[in-house]
Amino acid sequence: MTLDEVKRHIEKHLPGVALKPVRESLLVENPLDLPRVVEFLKADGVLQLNYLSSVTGVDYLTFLECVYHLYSMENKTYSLQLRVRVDRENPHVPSLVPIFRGAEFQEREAYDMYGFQFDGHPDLRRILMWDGYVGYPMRKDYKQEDSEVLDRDDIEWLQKHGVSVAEEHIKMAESLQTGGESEQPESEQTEG
Amino acid sequence: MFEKMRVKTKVIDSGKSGLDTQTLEVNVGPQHPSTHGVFRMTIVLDGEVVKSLRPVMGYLHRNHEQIAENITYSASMPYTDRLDYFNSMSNNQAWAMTVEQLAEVEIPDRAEYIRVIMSELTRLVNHVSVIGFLLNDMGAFFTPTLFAFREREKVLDVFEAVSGSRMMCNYLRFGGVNRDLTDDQLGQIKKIVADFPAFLDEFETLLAQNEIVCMRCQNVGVLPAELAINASITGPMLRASGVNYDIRKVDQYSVYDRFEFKIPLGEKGDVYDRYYVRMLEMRESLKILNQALEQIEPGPFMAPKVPACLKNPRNFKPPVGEAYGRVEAPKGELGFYVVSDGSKEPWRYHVRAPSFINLTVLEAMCIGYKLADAIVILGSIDIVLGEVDR
Amino acid sequence: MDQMFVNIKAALVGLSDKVFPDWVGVLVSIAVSIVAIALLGPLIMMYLTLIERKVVARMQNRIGPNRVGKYGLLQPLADGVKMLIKEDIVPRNADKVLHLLAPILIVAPALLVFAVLPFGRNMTAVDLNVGILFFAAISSIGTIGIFMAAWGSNNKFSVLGGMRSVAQMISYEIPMVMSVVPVLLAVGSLSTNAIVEAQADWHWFVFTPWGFLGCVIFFLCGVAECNRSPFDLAEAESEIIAGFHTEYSGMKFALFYMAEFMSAFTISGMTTTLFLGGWQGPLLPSWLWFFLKTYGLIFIMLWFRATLPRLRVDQLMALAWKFLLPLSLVNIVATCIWHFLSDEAFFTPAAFLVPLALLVFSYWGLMKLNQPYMPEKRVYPLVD
Amino acid sequence: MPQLEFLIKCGVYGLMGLGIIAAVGAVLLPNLFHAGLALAFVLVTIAGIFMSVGAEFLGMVQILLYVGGVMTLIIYTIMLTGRLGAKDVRAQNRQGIFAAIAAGFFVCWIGPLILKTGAWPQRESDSAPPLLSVEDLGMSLMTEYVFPFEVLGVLLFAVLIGAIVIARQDRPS
Repeated sequence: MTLDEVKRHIEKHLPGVALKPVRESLLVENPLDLPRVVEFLKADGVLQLNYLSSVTGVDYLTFLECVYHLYSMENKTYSLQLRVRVDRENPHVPSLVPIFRGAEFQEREAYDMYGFQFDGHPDLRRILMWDGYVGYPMRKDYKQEDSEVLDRDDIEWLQKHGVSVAEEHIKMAESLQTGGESEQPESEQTEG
Repeated sequence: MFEKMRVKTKVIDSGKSGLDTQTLEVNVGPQHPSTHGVFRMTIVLDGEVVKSLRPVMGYLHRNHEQIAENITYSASMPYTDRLDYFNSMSNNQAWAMTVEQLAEVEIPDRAEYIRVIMSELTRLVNHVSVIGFLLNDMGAFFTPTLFAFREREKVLDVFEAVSGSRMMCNYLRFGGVNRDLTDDQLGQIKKIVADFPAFLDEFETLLAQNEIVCMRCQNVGVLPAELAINASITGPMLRASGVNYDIRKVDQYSVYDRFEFKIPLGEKGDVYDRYYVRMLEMRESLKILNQALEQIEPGPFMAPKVPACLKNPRNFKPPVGEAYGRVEAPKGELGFYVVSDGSKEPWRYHVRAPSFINLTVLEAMCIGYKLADAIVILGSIDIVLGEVDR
Repeated sequence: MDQMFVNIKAALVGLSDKVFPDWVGVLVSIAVSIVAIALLGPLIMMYLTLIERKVVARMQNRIGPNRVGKYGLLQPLADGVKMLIKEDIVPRNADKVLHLLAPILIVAPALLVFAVLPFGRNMTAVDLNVGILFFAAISSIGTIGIFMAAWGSNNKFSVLGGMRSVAQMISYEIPMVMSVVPVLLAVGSLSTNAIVEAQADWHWFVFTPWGFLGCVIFFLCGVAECNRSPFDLAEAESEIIAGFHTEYSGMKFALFYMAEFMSAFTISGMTTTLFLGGWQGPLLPSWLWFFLKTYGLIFIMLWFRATLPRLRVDQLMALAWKFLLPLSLVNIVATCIWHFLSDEAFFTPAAFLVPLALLVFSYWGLMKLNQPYMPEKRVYPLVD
Repeated sequence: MPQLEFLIKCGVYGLMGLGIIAAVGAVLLPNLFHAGLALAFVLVTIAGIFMSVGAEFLGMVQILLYVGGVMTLIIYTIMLTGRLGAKDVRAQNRQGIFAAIAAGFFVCWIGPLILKTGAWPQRESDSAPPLLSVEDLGMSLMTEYVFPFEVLGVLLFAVLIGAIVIARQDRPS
């Protein structure tokens, strides 16, 4: 079955679902349709795409994309790549965990790295970064907060060894130290 | 005074079984001898029985994916070694395959054979060590591990000879391999392959029918096939649950279609099946190795017709597009998803790590078993934290 | 040769008698015994660690320690020095008193038991007429020490280990004592010396059916009592890190090791005394025979350690209560039958065969009743 | 040898003193775990006193039985009162008055008996055979005191069955 045939097959059985071929994959135009499509593909007698291999996000600067790789364990010849596109500011995607448990950790990772909000995920927490971490490190506009900042310990060490440190570095170190501690719980509420 | 006492009795009677039992929350890890690295399980115990288990990871997280997005394609190759640091060769293979798919590079036969030989040797190394570690988790005092490591060392010697490094091989290149195998090295591999069955027999006699091993492993940590499929479990763990899915057979990537080999399937999906399926997989790997060593012919080990983009690896710019390449790594499906924007660095680089996703079912397998079983079940999943945390 | 050590002691006492009043002689005699045991215990422990490391290393295709001294013979000294100069860490929330007392309370009983071990002819430090009872009673005190260590560390792994250890020790204590009863029935005395004397002329109890079974049960329970593999659940490294001694370091940690190795020695020594004829044996000096037999048993313990995985808690308990305990009770009956059939002679066919039949039958019956786990034979299909 | 007698006497009185201190500790220590250990220590000192008057068998049995017993007691106190991971298991002496009254009655009953007994030691000399050998003990258990012995046996048997029944109820179905 070619990609076009698959597209027609899905659209025949699921009226109202808009699909668009992108490269070798199908883009589900409305993210809310995703669980219906995946459920259909899983149960479908021909395709039987019952194995969700990979879930991941991509940041295209203007929008975020979630990419799903589906394979079949019964009918080994088929595979399908699905994708959904969401707004960067409000990246809500329905979770696939009720259909595929294998999505659990991968969706958590995508949330952790890109900030996707998977609605319906039973336990959407950060998985690789620590609790209370602010920001999504894999987004292209992510700035490492300390890439140009000296640590307080570094400054102390430098001063002890007779190196003069600019006033702004000391200030930044101070603000980082205190700001990080006081802001953390607040920002977690708004972000998480 | 009596008021208080009555309240106290009431509390004691409130449990379901008539007894008020305390639960104990234990953090197994991140510093623990049996979590195979810095991995943590938050286990709630009732006596010794696991009531709930929450895997906590990320202690070894170095944002491998972001690092790769900021360096060239070929510079990622040594980083992939560090994913599953037991199996650098198959990690290399997955990454090389993905990029070759993206840039549409043809690989000469000899290079494919070398890759297959290397990744099957890797499988041997991984499976013997994991069985050794499993026994360690069960409480054997390092004897099986050291027996396994004796064989592992021989294979690592080969790796050292061909790539210069025992574990972080960085041997494969886009379009082929770094260096050709000499006849000496082929002979060395042939000797290992010829000696390995005897070792496997010995290992099996020592373990397979050992009463304590069987008591600890059989019917412990059962993973039903439906759950395994649903939770995207791959590799020996999936096959131990009786699901016939091996990417070497399904995708027939590389030159795997030229070899005669079978896929062993488990019966119940318990720890014992996961152990024994690995034993049988090693025997199948030996079959592949024997055939590959017979079929390998002299020839170029790098693609002769190099596409323009591959001429200078440092300036390697694949065409705009994306690719998802996957191989049957010893731990399961290792996939790389790469999106190229035509520049030197990948726009998106994602690793689908088998150890990471296989951990999904850890809690489901452990609940109701004892603490000691949870450790053994974790050992039977076969995780490497370099890959889980990336 | 045989009485070498006894003569040395007599000479020392004689020396003091010449100089001091006679009551000092009694004190000197006591002091000599105490010093001998207090030195012997740690010495045995130190070299047991070396033996263990060497033997296990050989079983694992390794060489073992060979850098300090010839064949690594000075390794224990180096280890000792290392332990002494290590930092002693006490967790902040630990119960300091218990944390400090526990290692002492564990080592003391292990050393005390040496007092009733007959190391050779006339070489028992204290020939108590309740020697066996002394052994059983004192070795059970160690449990308190273990639980103190577990509780005092204020660590959940330690508490788990302590709980396991107490449950295990209390369970294995019973079949252990029960498996000694046949020997007491046969000898009619609780004194360790009398038990060895009764096994003169190759009349080792291990050659009788009940003695053999008792020996196996006693030794297994002993291995469990001193927390050694495959019954080392209390300090199961892969599960609960180091169990009750997780939070110990330096010399305190070494004391736990000392206790473990010394009780491994006493268990082997007691098995030798009770069933293997103690110091009885031809040609060689008696004390050499004792050490030979004891180290033979210790070798078996090391062999266990190098080859067997650990049992699980429930399996461990099932073994003690459902199997060893009933079997040791039947063993007492078998001994009574042996006693009445044998008519003072050690070997008579009837006295040999009837208890043997009883024991084999009850073993078979217990296996039937318990239905112990039998390895399942599995078929693994090879598919394309 | 009077000097040795004196030394032994010192030792025994020291043992008694320690025993009394530990007994007071067992009652008064706020931490139940410490109290339990003090109790175990009391029992060991009592065993020591038994041994010093030649009743080795009794002393050993005392240790053998009570050490295990006290251990079980301690574990039960911890499991029933404290949390497993918590450091403190506080004693609550809510029934102090009743306990004091009961102890008073006990002292009134046993005090005269103690006063009636002569000075220590009762034994003539070290060389004399023990007052009661293990054989005698066994014999009297099997003849004179066979009825109480059997009753105890039946009682323990009942306790065992009871324990099994309680443990069984835990399981579903």
